[in-house]
Amino acid sequence: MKRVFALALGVMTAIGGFVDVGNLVTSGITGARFGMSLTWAIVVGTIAMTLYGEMAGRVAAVARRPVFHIIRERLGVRTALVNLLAFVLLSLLTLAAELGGVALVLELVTGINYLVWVPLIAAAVWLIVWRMSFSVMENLFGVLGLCLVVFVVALFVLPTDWGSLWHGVTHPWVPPREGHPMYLFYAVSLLGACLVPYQVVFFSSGGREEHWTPKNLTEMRFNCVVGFPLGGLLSIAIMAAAAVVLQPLQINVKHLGQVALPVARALGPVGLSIALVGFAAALLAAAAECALSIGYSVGQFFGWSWGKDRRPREAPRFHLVCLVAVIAATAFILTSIDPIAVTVVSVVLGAAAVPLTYFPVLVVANDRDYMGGRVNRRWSNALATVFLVLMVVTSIAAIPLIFFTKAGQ
Amino acid sequence: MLCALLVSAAAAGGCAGPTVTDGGYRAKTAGMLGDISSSLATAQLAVGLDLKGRMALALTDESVSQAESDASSSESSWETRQPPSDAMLALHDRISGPAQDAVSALRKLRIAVRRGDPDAIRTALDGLDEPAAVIDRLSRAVSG
Amino acid sequence: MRAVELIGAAVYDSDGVPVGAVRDLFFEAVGGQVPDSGRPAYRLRALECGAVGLAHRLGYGHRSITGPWPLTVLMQRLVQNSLIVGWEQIAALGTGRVDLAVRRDQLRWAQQEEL
Amino acid sequence: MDAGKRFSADEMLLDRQIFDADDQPLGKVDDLELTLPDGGGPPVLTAILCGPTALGPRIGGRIGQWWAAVGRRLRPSDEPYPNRIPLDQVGKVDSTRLTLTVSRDVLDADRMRDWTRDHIIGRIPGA
Repeated sequence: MKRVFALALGVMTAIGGFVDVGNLVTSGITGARFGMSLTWAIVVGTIAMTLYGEMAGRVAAVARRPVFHIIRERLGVRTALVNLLAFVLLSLLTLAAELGGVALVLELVTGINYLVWVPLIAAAVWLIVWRMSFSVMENLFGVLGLCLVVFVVALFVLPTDWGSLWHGVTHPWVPPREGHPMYLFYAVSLLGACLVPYQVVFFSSGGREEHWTPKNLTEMRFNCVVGFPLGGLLSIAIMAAAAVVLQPLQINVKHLGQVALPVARALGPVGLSIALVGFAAALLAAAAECALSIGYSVGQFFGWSWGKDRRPREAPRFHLVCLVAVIAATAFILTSIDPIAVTVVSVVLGAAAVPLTYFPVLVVANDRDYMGGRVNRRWSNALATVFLVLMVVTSIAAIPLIFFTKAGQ
Repeated sequence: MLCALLVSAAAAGGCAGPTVTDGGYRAKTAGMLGDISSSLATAQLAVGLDLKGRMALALTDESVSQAESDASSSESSWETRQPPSDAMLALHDRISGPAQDAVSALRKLRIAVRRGDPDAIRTALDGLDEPAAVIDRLSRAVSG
Repeated sequence: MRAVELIGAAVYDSDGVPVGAVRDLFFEAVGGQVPDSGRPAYRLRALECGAVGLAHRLGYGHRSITGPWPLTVLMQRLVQNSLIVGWEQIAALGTGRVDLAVRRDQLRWAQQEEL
Repeated sequence: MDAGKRFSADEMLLDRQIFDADDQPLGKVDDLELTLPDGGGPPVLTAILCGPTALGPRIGGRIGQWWAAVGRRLRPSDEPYPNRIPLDQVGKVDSTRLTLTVSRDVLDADRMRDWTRDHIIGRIPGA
């Protein structure tokens, strides 16, 4: 019974951890603008995330190496440093988006301008990093993040035409007023929202924080293979809710509140409140994970002691990096730049940076000196190679697409 | 650095660059009309749900004020553009009035929602129907 | 002497023909101790020189990497083109430059070398 | 140091995580020190070098110089030579980890950590 409970908890945290501000925003925007015709991008992104998440988790458990140890060992100092800088800048942008996202949710709850909330939320995120134990953080927010399941419930209450939704999934088409570049831009944004680099760094470093050994492999795989796809399903549900309610009204999603309107229509005040709790929990957890991932990556690159299972005195530089990251992201979002625009740009840039983090993981997952007999199987290598090629293509296309579509406007 | 640059480029993207051709101006106009009609629809949906008791917290208030500010900023940034030809000047004159009407209808709705008087809200909500229909017609004329 | 002075240094043979850059250092436990060396003492036996560093860094030179398929072929081809320079084949060590006492074709290929 | 009969720098040493005798992390192998023996013959590996003053030159360029300068400031009397851990204090080395035979507290090898702890993090309540 205890084991079943642990497994269930793990899956729930994987679901809650998968969904962040990138998924909420991109699913809402694309559902309203493109209906279900971009579902394939979430499916592809989720499969790739599951595959590479499992690899990173396996490397963390068997070789006891978190991602940035591997990156430095296998890419050498200079390439790894470039990689680290790209990762840190990108994660700062993501952190800023998550902080801004929580603040926007609180504005929806209280009616008080989000900029007032930003410093308070930043303080809360830092306190989570500073004091809260790793497992409490993961489990509490993971379970609260599950409130987002109201989107699935809403779909069953709404007059959903399942046949036409399914038709949209299986017959992807480009709406005539959008054009192909716009379609591709949002496809990349959905891929980027599923394949966020910080999530792999967090997942593998979290594995080290919880002292995984090869004994934990089954549990870890179960979390990946069940949790991540369910998280992807949640993203699809958010997209579908927008497609059912917002698309017929030709609403162009620019605010988080619009993403929640379908739930209000289906389930009224209670459902809406649950959805907003889900938003806040998922984004707050993502913000803390993002701040931690910045500390993890820098600490692992330099070989410092890092992690939440050490007292701050024992890992001073790790905590300093986390603190500075939170302050920098807060300052950035306080310039009153639109957090939704920051989110969209951050997921697309994230898609551009994905191969940097994922490629070394793939190589090491094939290295018998690290992994012994637990190297990748042939089929998972075949699949991983296909996705790697796709990620490289996406990565090359991402930045031109940002400029060409003016970041999707 | 690069990230910050890209973000600011993206944020500025909406209002950057002079429009030189008729086609460009037409596209900008269609975009502005699309923004206004999306704002009108959002406000209608949110307030309609509110009147049925399906909204909670500050969501109605926020949705309506965001709709108004989106519509008004999109309209005013469109107004700052110089129409490139006489034909486009005529287009501008045909659209400018209805677009401003839509923005002011949204403003009335926002004020009514702030005051919280159900009758005033209902009247202001009905007041969106007319501009919504006009914007919809113009939008189709411009893109078609 | 520090490893950073060797790794990345350009290597030229006795005729001044470029051989590549130093990618890796091979050590062997032989010979007497010196202060701090501990027991056994490890001596620099050879340098590995190649044109492309990436394949080495990733570990396709000596480690047992089993995949993924197209990459293994590509990387092993890159690694095969590297040469082994024995310490006794070095004529002079300069800043960022290693001059050899032998011609390029007298060097051994890396794939014939067992570690 | 015990690393078998033969090994390569890339495969076992450079950029590996260093753990002390109590299993605490103590930086990376940022560089290696080789000494030419008096009697001639090939250089002998005598120490692993770690910390900013060792890493800076490997990064190279301005960033490397700056990082090395940060490290120098934290060294006693601006000593430019990096922290060295003599090879006789290194225990088992394999391709996954490098373990020292002494505790990191004995080595005084990580002044940057101590400085951050004493001047910043230690002053925040709850540290």
